[in-house]
Amino acid sequence: MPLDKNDIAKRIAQELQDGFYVNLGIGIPTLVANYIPENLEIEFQSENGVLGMGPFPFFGEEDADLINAGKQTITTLPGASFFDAATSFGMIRGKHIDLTVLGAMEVDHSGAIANWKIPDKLIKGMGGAMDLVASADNIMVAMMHTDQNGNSKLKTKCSLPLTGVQCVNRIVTNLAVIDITKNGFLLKERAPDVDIDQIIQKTEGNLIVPDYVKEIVLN
Amino acid sequence: MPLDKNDIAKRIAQELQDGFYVNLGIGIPTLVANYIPENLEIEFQSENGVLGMGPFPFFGEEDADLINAGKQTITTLPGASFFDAATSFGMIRGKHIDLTVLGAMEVDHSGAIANWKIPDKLIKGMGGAMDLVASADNIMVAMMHTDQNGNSKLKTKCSLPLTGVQCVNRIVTNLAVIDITKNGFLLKERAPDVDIDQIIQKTEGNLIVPDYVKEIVLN
Amino acid sequence: MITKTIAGISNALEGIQSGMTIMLGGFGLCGIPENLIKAIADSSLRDFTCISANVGVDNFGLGLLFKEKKIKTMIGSYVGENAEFERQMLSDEIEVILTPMGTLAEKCRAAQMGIPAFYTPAGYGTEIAEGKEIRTFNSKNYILEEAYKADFALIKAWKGDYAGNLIFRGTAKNFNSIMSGAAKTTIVEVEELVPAGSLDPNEIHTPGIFVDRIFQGGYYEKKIENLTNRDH
Amino acid sequence: MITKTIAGISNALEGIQSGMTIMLGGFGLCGIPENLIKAIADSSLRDFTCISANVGVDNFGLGLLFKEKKIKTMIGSYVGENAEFERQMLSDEIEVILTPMGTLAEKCRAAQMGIPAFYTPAGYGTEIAEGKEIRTFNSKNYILEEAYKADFALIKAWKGDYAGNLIFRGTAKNFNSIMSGAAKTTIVEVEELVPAGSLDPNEIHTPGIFVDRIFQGGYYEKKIENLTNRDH
Repeated sequence: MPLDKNDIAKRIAQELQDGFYVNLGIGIPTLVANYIPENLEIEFQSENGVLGMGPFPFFGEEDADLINAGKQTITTLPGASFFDAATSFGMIRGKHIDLTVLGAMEVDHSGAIANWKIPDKLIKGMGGAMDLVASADNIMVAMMHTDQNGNSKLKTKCSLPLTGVQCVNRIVTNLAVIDITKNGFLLKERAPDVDIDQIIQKTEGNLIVPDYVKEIVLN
Repeated sequence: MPLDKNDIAKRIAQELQDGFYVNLGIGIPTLVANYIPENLEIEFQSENGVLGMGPFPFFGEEDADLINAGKQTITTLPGASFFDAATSFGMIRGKHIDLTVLGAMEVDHSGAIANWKIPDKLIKGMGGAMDLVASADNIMVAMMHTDQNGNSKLKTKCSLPLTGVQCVNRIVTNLAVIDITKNGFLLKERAPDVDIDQIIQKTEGNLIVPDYVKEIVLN
Repeated sequence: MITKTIAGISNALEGIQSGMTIMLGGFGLCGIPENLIKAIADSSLRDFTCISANVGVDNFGLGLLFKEKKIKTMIGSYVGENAEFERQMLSDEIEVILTPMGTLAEKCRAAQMGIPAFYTPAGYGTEIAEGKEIRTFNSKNYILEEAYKADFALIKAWKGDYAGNLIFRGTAKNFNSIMSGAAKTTIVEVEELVPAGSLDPNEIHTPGIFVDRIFQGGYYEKKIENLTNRDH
Repeated sequence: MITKTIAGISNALEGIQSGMTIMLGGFGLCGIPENLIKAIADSSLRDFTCISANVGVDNFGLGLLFKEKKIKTMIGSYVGENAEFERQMLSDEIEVILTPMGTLAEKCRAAQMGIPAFYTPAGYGTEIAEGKEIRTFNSKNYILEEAYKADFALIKAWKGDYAGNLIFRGTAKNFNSIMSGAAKTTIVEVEELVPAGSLDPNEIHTPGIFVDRIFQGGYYEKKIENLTNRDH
């Protein structure tokens, strides 16, 4: 059974390590915050200028001066801090963030990612995504394996305008966990009961399939 | 009669304008703070990270966390702020400081200044002086006209390692007020009762002397 | 102490002319100079080049300037929340220059701090890098980016004093502190204006030297763009 | 919350090895990491490259490291207050690299913020510019300067919390805030260490993400280098 969006977030959450500072992009990545393993010390950064984000506020407790990069109202946890955008992106550029999770329109063999523009159709802007992917050592993509038309979002070569090159390390989709290697995509894990042939069929480009591919285990 | 050091500071203080942010170097420049014309709003910056410096503290009121760039204990005035050294030099580099007053070992025809090093003899370091002279539009030098051996500190060309080039606008010495022009030194004012011939004789290089040279007036 | 106070919004816009380049602090609707934006929207001024991270929503924030067609060129980073802006962009009524948000932030900070140019990795290998110098430091590729040049910066702070010292609140600091002093003239509106000496010099986020004019805004709506609550 | 506290000075120096490059916050004797400096002076470690604005005085601050001949290369800006340092410099016992102070500050900040290099006007036309790239922006000449690379940063703050958030006091902020996170590992000593949540997130000068280890210093002398009073 393929993963749903919350399952993808749960699987990504398994990548968290104690003491990680994490930046979560808009969409599926945001859900990762709901599945932090207990006993791990994790802090979430938002690039508009906050470290130590907590859950959304209860109704009536929202504050117009407290938002995340998705413009959602937030709260902060003990140990939080506020700062300007230059400092915020300094944290990102200076590799102080341990894990960045982003959504994507396309990811390719070389680790390039496209997630900010569809020429003549959709121009939302790159926001902080270009800074994040160019800077962080540990970039993970959380996305559906295929687009609405069933086409693979994993590509031999991205067709859309790029957000960054040689940056993605790992992709978690509804079907699989796939690493970027110098020989292309490497299948690491498959969703429970999802057939490897189905993954191969829905993946454009070279997918390296080891002899044994473990099943994704969700808690 | 030539000016003394306090007189030089008094003359420099006449250059202050309402609303000026001022950075004063070590030595004679520091004395300028004692002669601010009444009714002028002036703020003093020190490059170690304070704006709005006040007078030295009374005995017993000094604070080890409150010093100026000369490591002297200071106080602050209402409206003061503290900041890090990158911000402090950002103020300087970003031309937010309206007037910089520095001491000098040598100043030459082209507006070059040397004030940080005598090879094999004295190496104190440039501190903030290179940032100040390279950045500010309005650089004034306060110094004695000649060195301890009676040699002119105004030069055709600086012989000591430079602090900056084409930066000094005006020099106030114990003998005269001299501007830097593209043709060399221009005598603007002479100390009371000091003979123009004496100034010419004690100044190396081309000193342009207008028909009328007014006398420095101190309050 | 150097006083930066002005009487209010009526004097605030002095010197702003059509066609100028204007930086605006804020992120979406958070920490935006509401009163200054409204005053410009109501004025006869037009054809601005605006530098701002986002573009507001249809009827608030920078959106008011798009609605009144005040903006000729928009330099920003994320523009996904404003239908009127999108319409003007797709119909080529406005020129849009998109910049990675961290690069935008650093270009403001560079202008403020007198750094003419710097290298950043953001956008290497993408269309953002086209026509720009690429350079390798420690085996990594970077793009040369230059400081912005702007005529006015419009800033919103929480508290300010007569000397122009500013304190921001929460995530409303965002681009406000780094745009202060990044333009030839910086105009700040605050929710609360206090006498100099009322603020602890240790708690000041932006020293008054980066500010040219300061006034207390008449009214703050402080709209929320994306209200998100959790269940009890 | 991510905890950065360590038991104390005994654990603080873990990983520091002879020959490493170390940044030290402080300006003269103001805001220096007293306890860390003493611990290094008392250790068997040596041959450091030190990056610091000043060099302390003969018997305090960085002076303690010169006295114990711990420093092989000194990267600094103003070195005029330390006779032992001057003796070692003039007799070529140590290598000294002098840098304009604003450039030194910005090179720290660049390392902290992931900017590999930037342009600055300081030192153009002087021996500081020798061998460096010169470039003209808007008819003014600038020098290319690169970010520092350091192994450890030794920092002193006034207050800190368990999450590593720092607050400085007065002019003791100086190079401390911009060296935090500018080295591979940042060690901070504070006068007062408080639980996370005790500090107002709006008043934090340096977020804990820039800090790796934090502890409360055992004792602070806070010597004054140049006591200057006025008459009553």
